[in-house]
Amino acid sequence: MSTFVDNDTKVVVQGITGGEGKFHTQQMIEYGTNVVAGAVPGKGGQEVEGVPVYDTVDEAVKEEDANASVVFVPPAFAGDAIFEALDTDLDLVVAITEGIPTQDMAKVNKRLSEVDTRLLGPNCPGIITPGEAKLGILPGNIFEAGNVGLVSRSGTLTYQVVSNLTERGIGQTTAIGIGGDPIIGTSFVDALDAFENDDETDAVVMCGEIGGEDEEQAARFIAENMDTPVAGFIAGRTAPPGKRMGHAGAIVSGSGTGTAESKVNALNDAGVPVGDTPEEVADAIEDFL
Amino acid sequence: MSTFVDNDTKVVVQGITGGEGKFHTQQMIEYGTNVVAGAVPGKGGQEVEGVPVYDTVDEAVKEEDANASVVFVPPAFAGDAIFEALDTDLDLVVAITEGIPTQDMAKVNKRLSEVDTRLLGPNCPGIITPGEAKLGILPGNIFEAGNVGLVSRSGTLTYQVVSNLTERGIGQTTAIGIGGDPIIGTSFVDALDAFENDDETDAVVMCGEIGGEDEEQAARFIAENMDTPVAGFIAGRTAPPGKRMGHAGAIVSGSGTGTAESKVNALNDAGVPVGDTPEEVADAIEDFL
Amino acid sequence: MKLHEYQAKNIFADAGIPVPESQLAGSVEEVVEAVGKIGFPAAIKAQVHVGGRGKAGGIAIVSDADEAREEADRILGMDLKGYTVNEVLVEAGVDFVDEYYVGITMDRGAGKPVAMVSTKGGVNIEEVAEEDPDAIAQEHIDPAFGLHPYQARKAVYGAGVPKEYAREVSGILSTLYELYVENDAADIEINPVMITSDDDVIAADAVMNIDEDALFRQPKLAEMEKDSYQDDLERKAGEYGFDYVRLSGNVGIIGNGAGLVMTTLDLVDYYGGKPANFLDIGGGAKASRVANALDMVFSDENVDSVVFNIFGGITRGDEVAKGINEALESFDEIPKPVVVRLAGTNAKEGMEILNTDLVQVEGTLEEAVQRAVKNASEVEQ
Amino acid sequence: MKLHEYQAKNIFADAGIPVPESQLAGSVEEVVEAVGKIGFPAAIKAQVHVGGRGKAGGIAIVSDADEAREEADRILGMDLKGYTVNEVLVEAGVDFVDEYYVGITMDRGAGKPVAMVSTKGGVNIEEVAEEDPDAIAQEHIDPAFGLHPYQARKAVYGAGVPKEYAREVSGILSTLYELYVENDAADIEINPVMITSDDDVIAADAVMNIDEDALFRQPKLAEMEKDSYQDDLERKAGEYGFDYVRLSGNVGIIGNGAGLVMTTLDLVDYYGGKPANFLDIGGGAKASRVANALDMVFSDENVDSVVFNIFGGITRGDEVAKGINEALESFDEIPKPVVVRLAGTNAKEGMEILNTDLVQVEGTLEEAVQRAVKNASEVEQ
Repeated sequence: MSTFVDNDTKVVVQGITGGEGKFHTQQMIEYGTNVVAGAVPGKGGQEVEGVPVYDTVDEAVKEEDANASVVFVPPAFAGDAIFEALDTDLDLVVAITEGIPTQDMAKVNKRLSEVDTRLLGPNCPGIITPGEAKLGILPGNIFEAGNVGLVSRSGTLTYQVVSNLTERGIGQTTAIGIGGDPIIGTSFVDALDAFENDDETDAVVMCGEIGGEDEEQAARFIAENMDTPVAGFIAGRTAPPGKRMGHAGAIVSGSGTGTAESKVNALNDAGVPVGDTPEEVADAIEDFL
Repeated sequence: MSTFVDNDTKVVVQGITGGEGKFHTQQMIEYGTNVVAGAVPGKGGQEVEGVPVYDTVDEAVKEEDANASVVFVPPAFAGDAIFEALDTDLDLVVAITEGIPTQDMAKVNKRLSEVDTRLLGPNCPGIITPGEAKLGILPGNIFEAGNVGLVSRSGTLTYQVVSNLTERGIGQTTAIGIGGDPIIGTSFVDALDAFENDDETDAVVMCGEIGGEDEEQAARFIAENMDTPVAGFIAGRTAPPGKRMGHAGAIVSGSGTGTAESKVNALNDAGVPVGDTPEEVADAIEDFL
Repeated sequence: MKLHEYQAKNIFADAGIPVPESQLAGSVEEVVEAVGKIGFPAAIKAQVHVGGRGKAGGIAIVSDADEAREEADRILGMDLKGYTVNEVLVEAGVDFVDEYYVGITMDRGAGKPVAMVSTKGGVNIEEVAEEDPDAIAQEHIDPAFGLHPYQARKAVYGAGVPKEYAREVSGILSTLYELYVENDAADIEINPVMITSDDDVIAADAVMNIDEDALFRQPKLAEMEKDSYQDDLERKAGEYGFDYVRLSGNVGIIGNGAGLVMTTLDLVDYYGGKPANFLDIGGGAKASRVANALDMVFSDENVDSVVFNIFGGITRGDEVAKGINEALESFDEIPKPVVVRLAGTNAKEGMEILNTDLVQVEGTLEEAVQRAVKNASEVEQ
Repeated sequence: MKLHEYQAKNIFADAGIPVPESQLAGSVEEVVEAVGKIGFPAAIKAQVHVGGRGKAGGIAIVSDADEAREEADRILGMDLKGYTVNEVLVEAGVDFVDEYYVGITMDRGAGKPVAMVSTKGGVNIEEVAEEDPDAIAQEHIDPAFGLHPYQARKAVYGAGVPKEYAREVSGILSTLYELYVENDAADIEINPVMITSDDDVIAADAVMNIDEDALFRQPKLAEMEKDSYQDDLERKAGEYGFDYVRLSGNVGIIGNGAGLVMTTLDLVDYYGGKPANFLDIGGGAKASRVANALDMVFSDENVDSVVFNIFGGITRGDEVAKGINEALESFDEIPKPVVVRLAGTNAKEGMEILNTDLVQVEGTLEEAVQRAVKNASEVEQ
């Protein structure tokens, strides 16, 4: 079993005619993802990488029967693009865009509570089920099918940890980038819950970082609800308070909430080993298997 | 059984310190209604008709355990007052206020879809279960307990029809004013459904009027779902198109929707006799019983 | 409350929606001056609250000054479906290749606004809705979020607006929704949006109806209300704060509560009479208000007979009786026969106060209406 | 992005929130001139992005011109927690009887803004939150509807604000929310709202942080961004468009992706070094961007050693290698030793291009960091 995406996922790419959209559409198709349509206002009727483009997501979904979208739309228009996707009854929307204003995302978050669609991101590298499908910008070649689930707030850190695993011959069921923004659709808990319910996932890597309290919530969830073993990593131990460390969500508040220490402690208390280096995370996973 | 309100209903009056609020609080208490609190910003700590006043509905509900509110707040602030009531988990909110801007009510309508509270009105005379409780401005003395349910978009027309019934010795289970505005909380269908499920209601009077398509929907509902007999009345047969006949909702559109003819036909088609005069409505009900 | 085309266009133009160059004119000379500035062809459009002005002769296209003078003379002062034309909008003629419809209204059933776009503009949109509903793309608007840009695009593409105009038309639709909210509009529409031969997109007409219940927070629009009355009686009703609608019959009707007043009108008709008006004095009316209502109805020269129907809830019968007495006692002779029916709160006290020398009293609604109808028919003979 | 107190107060005042009379001053003479206008007592407040300015000596209350001159001379140019004070706000002293807190921030966990009111103002609100959380009334805001007036009242009454000030304080809270939305604020607060001895309600301080991701649609605020940098390096990073944070160590760090760069910092610390900065070149960086990053880090005089850690996803190893070569080949002598680790997309191609005469190459993240830490410690010795 795979989580959220598989061979049957039919993808519409929002912003397919832009540089990034075009490049990653080609990469996704090459990986084997079933990209069925693109959606860009005013570009309906064109083709990109052999994929038909429509003016609206609605049309793309109706004509090509898509059930997921990937959003490569620039930040100023991405909130609207996500709203558009959420209006079409898709199963999954993956928002790659970085830099969407937080207040736009608060509105999206409200809308999410009214629909059944799952949102990944924004500001995330996407999701990959190795050998089946990838939705987003993850470099497919570093992944390998296997029995470890991975969920992360960061893109390149994910690649780092995955390569540490793959080099040891440890493959992945699904790797899920939940995004580095303060307000995101799918949380650690949602992803962990999915892995817990996936028979093929025998262990999980969770890569957190400073800011917010998602990792602390995840720790509680792991302690109370998970049998599948989890190993953790927390980035940002050396981050000073009040400074945004790249990700809009990676910030230790002036009052000292959102620290790496708090997250590491919470995970340790939940019985989750937290690596000091990516290698140590791979060690812990190897021990589990 | 009674519908929506009874002896156990505990009422908070929003706007209790205003002229209308004060007068009708006294009238409601005199009728036997369990008015437990008032809510007016800045007037917390006062008493009106022996009822304690709070600054917020939230406080009134928490302190006095109210489960219903009646809104006598002026139109400019009534939308906010309804939102406030809907935030406190009440069973019922009765909005008497006439003249609330329609766009305010569209927002309230959205909020209604998110909560479990029932709204009656706005621009309605309220609701009465004779002998038990009245919430609103209906003159209690013309009602009598009995076995006929009544639902109406208009206040004084309700009084007219009720007096036609009471004069013949026909009493009422509950009389529900749903309000004369274009956007209202409880519809004809909601009220008819409640009467259909009330064992003590043996017949129902439904007083509609021009504008909108609520009566047509009610006719379909009656045909498909009701065993309890219904008699109808439709006001506004002589209204010219495009003119607002007092009620904001009583308007036949320029394109000819919302006419009395359409409503009368729909009801007749559903087997509902529609009186040409209020007396004829009473005749029909008498025939049913 | 309806705005005039020129008022709506001013609001549109201020919001950045392109409209033709235009000038308001109240006399033939002003029209001639205006076309002199604007050039030819020009349109002369009657500013009255009537649909289908074109068919009714309220719009003329003129191609020189003489024609402008002639048409201005014809249109200014003309009677257009009961409205006298006092002002015309003189507007630059637009050479168009296509006409669309865009509008926003409240969908009562859904309890939310709906945006509509059609490429079948320039004709009665209600007819399009009936004959070819698919030609109108609709998007319901969540009033908490407002009209999302993607919805405006979806409606525009869904209606089949060609790509080269889609951005501008969807921009206009988004602006319309902003204006709809800012101005507490009940309806707002442009029919037609014209595509000119130069590929410009322009609002050739403008309709804006304002929610009367929101005028308290729309002071500028409330100012325009005085231009929106059809005649002096409507203006008077506005000043008195009555819900009033003038009709063409001869039985004047006064009552409390919209549903009951409508019912009274219906019964007048049912018993063979013709209602002259709808007049709701509202809840809890005091004596002075009652007197004002009688003044209103007596001022209507068509009225031959009056019926006063009150079922008191908040309204008290004694106050009503006092008001009737005051109003009628000021006359040497009662102008029109008045039938009174009082029921509900303090009806008994009212009946005791009422000066029955001046009015006819009936016990039921049906009897009161029948008597008033009879009175009217006797005057007619 | 933090606004200065005076910038936030200007925005507040424009929105109708009462603020003390004040004037910005950049020199002792300007301060003396300002107090001359404003009168005494007056406050002289350092305009730097630092909390707890008062305790740190950045605020003085002065009662005559001599004192003003003395304190202005002391504060202007002083170092306040690493920030140099270039400007002070000279403000009329407020004789207050009570101090409240009002603020709005984003509750990340709830995914919606939250409004907060407390009668324990004038002190660090985070401490209040910890010691006496009930003293802060909170109302979550549905971003689709905005802050309802009843919510503002509920927060104000819930916090125990006395009735006589409730209307004004809840009005201020509602205005704050409008400003929060209009300006794409991340946080907005007034601490304290002062109740003066004349019963006036006044915003004595003002904090406004802006969502940097929204600056594209806040041109006026984007203009203020240039005042918000701590030093020249931060300004340079802003111009280059890098996510950059300066730290106090000596190992310069460049990488791609926030999580991986943070991890690189953490590993420098883990292996006994001290990170000098966070610098994320972002995804898909071209050679010129890589060169700019090196320029940034070399410009930091504290840096003794550099580690370049790239895991290519969108970013291509060959582009990175080209950038490194270009930047380093322009030097006669490499200013600081640079360790490079390239993995992921086109890493192999990158390794082939990379001029290994100029850099040290390592195969893993851990090795690269250890080497850079070693380099730095060698320079130190």
